[in-house]
Amino acid sequence: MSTLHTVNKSPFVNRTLESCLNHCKDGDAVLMIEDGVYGGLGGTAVSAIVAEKAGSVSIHVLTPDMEARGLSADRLLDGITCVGYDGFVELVTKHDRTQAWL
Amino acid sequence: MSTLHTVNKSPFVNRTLESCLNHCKDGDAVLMIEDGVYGGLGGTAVSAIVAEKAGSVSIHVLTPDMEARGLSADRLLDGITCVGYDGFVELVTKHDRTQAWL
Amino acid sequence: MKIGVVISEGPYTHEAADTAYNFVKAALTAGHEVPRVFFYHDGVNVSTRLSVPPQDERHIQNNWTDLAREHGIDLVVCIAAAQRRGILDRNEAERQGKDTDNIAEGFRISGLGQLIEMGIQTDRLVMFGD
Amino acid sequence: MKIGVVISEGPYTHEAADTAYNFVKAALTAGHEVPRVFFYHDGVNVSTRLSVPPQDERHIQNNWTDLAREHGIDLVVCIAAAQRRGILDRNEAERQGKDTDNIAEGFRISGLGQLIEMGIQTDRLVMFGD
Amino acid sequence: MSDVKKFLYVNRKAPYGTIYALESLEVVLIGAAFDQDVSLAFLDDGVFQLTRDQNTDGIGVKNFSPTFRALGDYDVTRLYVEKESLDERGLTADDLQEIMYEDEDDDWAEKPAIRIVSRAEMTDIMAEQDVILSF
Amino acid sequence: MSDVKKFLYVNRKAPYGTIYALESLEVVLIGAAFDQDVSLAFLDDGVFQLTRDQNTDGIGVKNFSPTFRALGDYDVTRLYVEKESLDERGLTADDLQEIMYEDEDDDWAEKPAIRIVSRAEMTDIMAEQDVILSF
Repeated sequence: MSTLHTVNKSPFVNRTLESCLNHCKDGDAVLMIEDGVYGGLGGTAVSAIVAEKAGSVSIHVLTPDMEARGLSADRLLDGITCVGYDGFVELVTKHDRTQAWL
Repeated sequence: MSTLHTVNKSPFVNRTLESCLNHCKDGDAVLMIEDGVYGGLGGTAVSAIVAEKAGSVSIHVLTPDMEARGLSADRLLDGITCVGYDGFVELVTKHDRTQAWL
Repeated sequence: MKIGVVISEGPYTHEAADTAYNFVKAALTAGHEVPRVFFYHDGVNVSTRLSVPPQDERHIQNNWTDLAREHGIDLVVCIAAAQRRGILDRNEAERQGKDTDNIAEGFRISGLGQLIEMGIQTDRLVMFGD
Repeated sequence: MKIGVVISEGPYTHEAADTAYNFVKAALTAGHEVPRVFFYHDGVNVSTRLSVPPQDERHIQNNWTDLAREHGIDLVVCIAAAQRRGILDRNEAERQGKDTDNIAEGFRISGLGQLIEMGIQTDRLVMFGD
Repeated sequence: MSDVKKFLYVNRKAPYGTIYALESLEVVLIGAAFDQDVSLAFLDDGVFQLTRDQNTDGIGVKNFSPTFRALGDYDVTRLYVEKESLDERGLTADDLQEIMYEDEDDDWAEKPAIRIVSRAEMTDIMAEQDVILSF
Repeated sequence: MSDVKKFLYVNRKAPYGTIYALESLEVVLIGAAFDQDVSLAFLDDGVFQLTRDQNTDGIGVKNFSPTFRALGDYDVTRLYVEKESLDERGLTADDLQEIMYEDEDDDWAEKPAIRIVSRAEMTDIMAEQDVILSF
């Protein structure tokens, strides 16, 4: 049994990503969408807290939201996976529930 | 010449109060309104950054928003002033411009 | 799988209605069923037929109306949230003594029970909001 | 003093329209002038006449309509923001081929120039939003 | 799967500044009629929804906090409140309203509906649910 | 007071997730007709509005970032970008679009409109304004 968590807020402004990561269990997945994709960037003020969790939790970013914001995949932290809307659907079905961190 | 800054977001979720305080000049005023009033509380995870600024900048909270949220004035940090909507208007007219930290 | 979707923010103002739209299309393409989309909070504003976005922007309400028609999706707008925000169908307009309604084709106004029912009857619930 | 006011969020959803209302009343009581309130972003949704909040809640649109009538406040709704969100007056509805309008008494739809003009002509500008 | 699903309402936002807290409560009240297994979670700024002595006369907005005390009548008897969220905000359990319910399995004894839990416990509660509604 | 006021548009939000960035730009374009002294400030997540290579095809939303490059034609020639905000986000000036304008006071020489400033400088710029519009 595992959960897909979605985060749609920028971690530089809003502490929601932090709260989400604090409530993940091993084997859960986090998908960053909309302004949440900034949370996947390397070399930022919040990269460390994401990198720390990236081992026990699988972390994904939504590619179309990355591209809209001019961010290429090579800016992402190691271990983060890019998915499209089809991958989003797969994550939803693969995990037992989805929790939106609104 | 001085500025009235208004902040309407909870500092526990959103870093806007922090950004506002980082852009205040000596003699400016900060008014916490709506969910921003939580920023005036003592003994919290963000009290220190507010207390540090409370000398050079005058800090106010909007009483009706405090009361709505069940917060009494004795929970506020030292040096913070309570004002009503009339005091809000006075702050607006007394300072040369108002900057809303939306 | 049956996937239920909730949209909690208004069109254009927030990306939620766009992300949900792209998600639902992908779910349908993958062979899943999306029996219902529930519009709550400012999400109810997606359902107005009076929206006139600039020609070079997407038409969010039309997109939903078309998708629902094509795939038989039940687009439910919460009545309590809709009343506060000025979204009415003909029945509601008459009942409230208003001179007009403004809901678009393909959307229907109903109660919050439809949200709970969707939670019970679907395999997954996905929320889009702020 | 002349104080201009901007409201950037929708009614009920966000406290902005309430805070602005209480602020404007206090400004008028203190003898200041509030020549115009400009509604932008989701703030345009304050102006719908179709809102039907529960009996025991405040009626935000009515409050603004009444205050504006009493004090001669110019309530201006941004046309570009209004079009996206489905707020129309009769002229706009006809021009866009829509079967109805939904704007309330006391509000008028106009361009963003009215916001800039307000900034130029008032002594202070106060924004309420999210 | 049984006919009864576990529903969790997650409340993370402060009251009055935005409508989410009020409209969340409206879902809880309607949802109570569906005989599901319902819990409420309050974390982050959501804990502010439960403070005592809310008085909204000054802002002209309806005070909905008394409604929480009626939840017991709707058989909503579990309100989980995260301790770490209280601590960060300088709050203790004493700052929250008293919300009681009558336990039908214990001869209708009056019991507190609010249960203060740790972040780790909250994480476990979330992971046990079938449906999570976020406000 | 002179007839010309100093207007500052403060942009603190990321593009596309919400509409504020786009609707801010719409005000700037209209406001340009009023012959005021106009500057734009980008700080906090607002700096993300100016990134290069934005491509919104995948989300189905209009890409408005090319409009920034047209600001020079509207005599909007000062876009202040806060260095600390870039740093926190792992960005440098090279990650931002090139936005040029022709300086009429310098024989129409092409110059960059984006000026990277420190937080202290941004604070000073804000304190010099007559009207501050926040988005």
